[in-house]
Amino acid sequence: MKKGVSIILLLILLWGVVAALSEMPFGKAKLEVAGHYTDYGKEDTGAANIVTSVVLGYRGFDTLGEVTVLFLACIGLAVVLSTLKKQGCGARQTPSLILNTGFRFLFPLILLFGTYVFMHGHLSPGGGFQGGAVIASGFVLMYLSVPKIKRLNHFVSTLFESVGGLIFLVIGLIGLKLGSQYFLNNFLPNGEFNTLLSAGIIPVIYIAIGFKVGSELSKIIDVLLEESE
Amino acid sequence: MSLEILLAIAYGGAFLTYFSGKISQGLRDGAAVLLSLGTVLIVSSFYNVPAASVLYEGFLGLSLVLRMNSLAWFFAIAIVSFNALCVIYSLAYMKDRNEKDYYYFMLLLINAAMLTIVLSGDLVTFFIAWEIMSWATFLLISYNRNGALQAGIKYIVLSLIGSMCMLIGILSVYTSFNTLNISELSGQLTTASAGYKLFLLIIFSITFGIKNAVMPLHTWLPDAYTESPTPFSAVLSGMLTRMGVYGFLVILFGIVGIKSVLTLGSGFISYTKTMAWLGAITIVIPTFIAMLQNDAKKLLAWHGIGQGGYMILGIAFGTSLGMAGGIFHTLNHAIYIVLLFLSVGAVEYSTSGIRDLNSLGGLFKKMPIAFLGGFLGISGLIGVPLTNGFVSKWLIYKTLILENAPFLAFAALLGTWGTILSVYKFLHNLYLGQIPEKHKNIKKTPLAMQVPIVILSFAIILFGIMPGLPLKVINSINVAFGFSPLDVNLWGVVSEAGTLNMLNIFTALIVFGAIVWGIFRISRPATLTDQYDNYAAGAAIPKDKYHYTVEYYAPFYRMVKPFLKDIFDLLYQKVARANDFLCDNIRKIYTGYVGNYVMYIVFFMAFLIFIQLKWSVF
Amino acid sequence: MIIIVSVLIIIMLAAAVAACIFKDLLSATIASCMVSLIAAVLFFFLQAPDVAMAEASIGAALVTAVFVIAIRRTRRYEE
Amino acid sequence: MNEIMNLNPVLLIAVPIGLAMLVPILGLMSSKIVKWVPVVGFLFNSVVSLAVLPRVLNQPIIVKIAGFAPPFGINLVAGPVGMFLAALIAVSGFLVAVYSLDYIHEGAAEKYHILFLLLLSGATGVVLTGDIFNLFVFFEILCISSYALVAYLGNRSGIEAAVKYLIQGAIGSSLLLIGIGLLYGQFGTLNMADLAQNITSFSEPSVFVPMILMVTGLGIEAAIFPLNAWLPDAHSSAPSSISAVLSGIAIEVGLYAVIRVVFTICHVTGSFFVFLVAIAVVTVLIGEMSAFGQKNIKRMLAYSSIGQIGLILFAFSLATEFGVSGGLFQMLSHTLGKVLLFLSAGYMIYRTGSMEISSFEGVGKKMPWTALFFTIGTLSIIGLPPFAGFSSKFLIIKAALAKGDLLYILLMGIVLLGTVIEGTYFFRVVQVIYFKESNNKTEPEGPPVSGLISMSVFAILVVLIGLFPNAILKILTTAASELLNNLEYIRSVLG
Repeated sequence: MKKGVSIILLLILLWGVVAALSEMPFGKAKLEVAGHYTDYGKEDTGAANIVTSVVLGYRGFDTLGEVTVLFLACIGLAVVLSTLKKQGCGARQTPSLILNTGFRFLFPLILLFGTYVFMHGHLSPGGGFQGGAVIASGFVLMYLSVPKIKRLNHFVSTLFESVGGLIFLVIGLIGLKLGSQYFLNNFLPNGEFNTLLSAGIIPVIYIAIGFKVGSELSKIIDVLLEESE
Repeated sequence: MSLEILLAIAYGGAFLTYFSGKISQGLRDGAAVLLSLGTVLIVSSFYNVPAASVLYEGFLGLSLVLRMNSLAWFFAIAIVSFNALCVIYSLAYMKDRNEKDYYYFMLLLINAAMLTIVLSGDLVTFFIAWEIMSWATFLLISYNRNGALQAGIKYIVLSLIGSMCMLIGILSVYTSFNTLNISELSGQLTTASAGYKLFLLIIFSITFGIKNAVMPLHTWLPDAYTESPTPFSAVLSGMLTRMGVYGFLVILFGIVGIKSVLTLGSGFISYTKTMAWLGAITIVIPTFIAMLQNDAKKLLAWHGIGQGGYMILGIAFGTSLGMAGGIFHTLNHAIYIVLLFLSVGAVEYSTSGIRDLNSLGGLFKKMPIAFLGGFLGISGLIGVPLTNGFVSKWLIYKTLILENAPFLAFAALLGTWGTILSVYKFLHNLYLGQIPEKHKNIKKTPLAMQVPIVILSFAIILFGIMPGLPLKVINSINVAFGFSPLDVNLWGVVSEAGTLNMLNIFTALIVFGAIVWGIFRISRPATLTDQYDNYAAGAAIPKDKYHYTVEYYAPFYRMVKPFLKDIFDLLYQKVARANDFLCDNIRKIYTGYVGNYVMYIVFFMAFLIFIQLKWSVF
Repeated sequence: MIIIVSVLIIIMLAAAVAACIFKDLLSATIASCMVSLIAAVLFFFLQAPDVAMAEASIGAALVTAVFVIAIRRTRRYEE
Repeated sequence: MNEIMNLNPVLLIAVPIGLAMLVPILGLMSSKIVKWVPVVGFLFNSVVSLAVLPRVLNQPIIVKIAGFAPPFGINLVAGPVGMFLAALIAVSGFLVAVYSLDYIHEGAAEKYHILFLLLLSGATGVVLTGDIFNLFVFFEILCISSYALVAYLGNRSGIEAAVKYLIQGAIGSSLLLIGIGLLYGQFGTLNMADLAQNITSFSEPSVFVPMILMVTGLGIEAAIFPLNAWLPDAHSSAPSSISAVLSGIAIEVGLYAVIRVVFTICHVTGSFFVFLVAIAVVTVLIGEMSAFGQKNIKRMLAYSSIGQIGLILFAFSLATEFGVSGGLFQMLSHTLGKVLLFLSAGYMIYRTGSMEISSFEGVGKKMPWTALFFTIGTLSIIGLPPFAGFSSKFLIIKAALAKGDLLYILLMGIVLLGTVIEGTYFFRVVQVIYFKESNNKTEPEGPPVSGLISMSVFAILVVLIGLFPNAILKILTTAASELLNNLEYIRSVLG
């Protein structure tokens, strides 16, 4: 009975979504804003990667919000977990030699790759979020493969996390003061197109975000693991 | 002296009293008395001085206006005088109670709010003051704890229903006529359709009917009167309840206009007829219920309801005689009911809180002043000639006769008979007969209690012999409402239905009294016998049980009790229980199971999407 | 090209269904990891490398890790 | 002063977020200063928003983030509605932050302050933004921080409530996102004004379905009737200061978003409003009736918030200028009143150690001020003069009657019946507080100074606004015309 009703309700929803989608202009150049981004993105922001020009240029404010959401998730998780009673769980298997050795070899490379991704966010696919996530996945690997868990340095991770966010904001606020009174305004010169030092504030912000996201995501894993010790 | 200053003193006085109580008790008592006497003086200085002023320009786009005219003055002077008497009385009565700062604060706040109601020149001010009065009254009814809590809730629920109705009424007037000024409205409403007028009248009648305890809406009153501190019961019964009458006067005569009211409907369906009959029912049933009561205050409370019926009956016909009767009865009722409450309060004070009629008696010698109050009070309540109640009842009866309403007149008469029976029980069980052993050494009545009782007793006689004093003012109210003036002199009224001249009656009664007195002188003097000096077949008499104030009217009780259930109260209790049940079950839609909640969400969307895609309703 | 994409989509759907059906939560997690991974590949095919990168690192790696840790703290099998 | 008036409204969002991010660093240095950060942040916000508010009444300030013109970049629209709500959020946030100084003394206080800052900056973002996706982002900030804060006390019921809230909130967010996605796919723009310009008729399935998805998603946070099941649990398990903010601000921000979608973006007309009115009336009744039998004070207040939200929605759904300004006024008075109630209940609960109403016997004597503040809040929420709630209820009823339709008059009668029920249970609590003696003769102990200050400011505001509603009314009338007249909105944003 209950299942039947649910299925009917979901089918109605599906009907609605299909009805809405049926009038959607797929593959037509009706998307005015997107067209503007592809046409003028380079001039407006100086970033070679158009996705980046949208993420940090046109919609930088959203990115600030998303960074905050991540920050929030990390804090919220810590709040919830810090109040829960610690409970034991299954014994930890010692990681195999292969995993351990592989980790030693891969870990610096992963970090390096992550750094590359967020440093070149304005030039090639990727950016602060992706780079940070890659770095964090390196830390996940570390947790998996090191026999005795090394704890993340609380001080350093907090510092990265906060300073990363603050740099983003302060750059935004500097834009408000300098130039033409716009928050997150690109007050640095765009430089030569398609080089590392171009696109004004974008690489700076991406570096900050990269550090922030990397440390935050690692911290989430760390907090989760800490509680399960 | 402007009206704003008067209100500032009234409201400021309440706060001042409260804060001075934090400094010293004596200061607070002094402040309360002086401020309430001060307001009496100020209000009395407005006699025949019409005034109007704008209190607040542009409150939500409206002007809050105050005005003083004869109607307002009449009610205002009554309010502040009774308040002052009750404050003086409280000095002694409330002496040993806690939280007196709070008590005086609320008492004066309610007084100020009532004053604002009668002074308000527009309906918003009226409503605001009405609401302040309602919640402050609630807070003071609850003062006695225990049973008072239930009474308070009952009061505030009905009060809230009333004020919501009034709010709808007021705002519908506002949206239709774009003004809420009473004097401006009076001209405009004549053009409105009959249905609209009826709607307005009904919705306002609910409000004022609740406040004036007209029969099906009376249920809050007995509990509230009984459970409040007695001086406040006096205020409550004296003028606060009669704000309902004031409201009726304003809406019937001030706003809608009596000419249009009289045209609404015909026969029994007509508005005025219905109102009059409700008034008659309100007279008869509560008066007989009152007879069954053994709690002195509850007995008075039921009479409070019953007497309200006379006022409604008086004003329902919209003749100048009836108006005069209704308004005058409002004042008279206030005088004697306040007096009665105060004398019950004196008994209560002396016997440390006993007001059960079965266990009192014979207090006449111990508390002569209280007896005087009680005696004159019930005389007024019955309407004995030479007391004020007689005059107003006479006016109302005359109105009924002139209007050719024999059944209503009979109902009113029936009410009077019931009143006689029940208040005699009241007087007898408190003051007459023999005094029970345990009350032999009771506290004396303090001076602060005696003074108000004496003043009010005097007023009963004064207005009984010289009804022209208040009737003059009432006459000017009549004129202001557009009625033909009555021919009033100091001793009475001359009207087409006959002349009332209290001087003649006074003389006749004096002569008659002299004869009766003479006969009593000649006959053998009565001898007093001790309560226990009687033959009981040698058995020991249980002292408290064998007392002839116990079970007064017992055979009569058995006869009428089955017919005199307060069915409305039972009905309301049922409604309240049903509401409790419903509320408890409504809450169960929040099952606590998150799957259901998600289902609600999906259902909401699916419903909307379905009806739109299927039928395009939006 | 279209064949590869179709096969990937079929595998992805199968993995998604499996993630719902499995009573063993660990297997379900791995299945959902597979969904993310294939989604990442598909994004790449759809010329969205940025999204693909994010999906791969977050969806496939980090979320899976979080789930696995969470399962370790609770029960492995659904009732 | 002029300096402040010309400050950019984006600071209202950026500064609290920045402070929140600063908190961990400050926490490393000293744990004492952390609790002052929200106070400073919202003091700044209050000053700025109140100073900017008069300026936006004539002409809304359009803030272009990063200097890109509206349809392309993100913009904030600091119009009368947005600034009014932002000011409300800032002022209440400031006072609640002051209250929290001493109230929050256990648990991870540092994280509490971060979450509190972010909760309210998310709320500010929602009310100020002019971009639908940006709204979603800030909405997420608001929601996620409230999930965490509900679980803050760490007891079982708190965690359970938070999980329930999380599940429903997450569903809401995804629905919102789907709705936004559908609209974006349809019209290729995310700017609210641009969307409003492109949408010609809301009843087409292609607009209607996304609208319903968005309204449902936002409605979950706004606690509209069938979507509000998370609310009683969540609001009663959070710390009282958070319950205050959630009840007083978060749900109203959700309702604002619903209204923005309905009025400005989709420009709904006609019979859909009848549906909304009906839903509102049901919300009022369900909320008030559920609150009626409650023994737990916080649950009672939470249910009463549902009723109040119903009343606000009722006012908005009248879709007239009177109605909308009445609804905004009701938002104001509900925020002030409900926050005051939760804050005073917070210390009563703390001192008596129980959330049961019956345990408050004798509180009136032991904590006279707190009890007084509670009573003032009660009277205002019920809508009795001379408190703030009266003016708003007055305006709403006036608006409903001005509709001149019997249906609306009847529905309003039902709403007023809800008010009577509300009055009954609130007055019962007042009686328990004042007129029942407790057996427990402990020494009277009031709240600390910080709590007293913040509560008394709320109480004073309630009384002042009740006495002088006109100053507010002027702002609200402009705000109402902004909400109702979406052509004006489009013009002022897109130029």
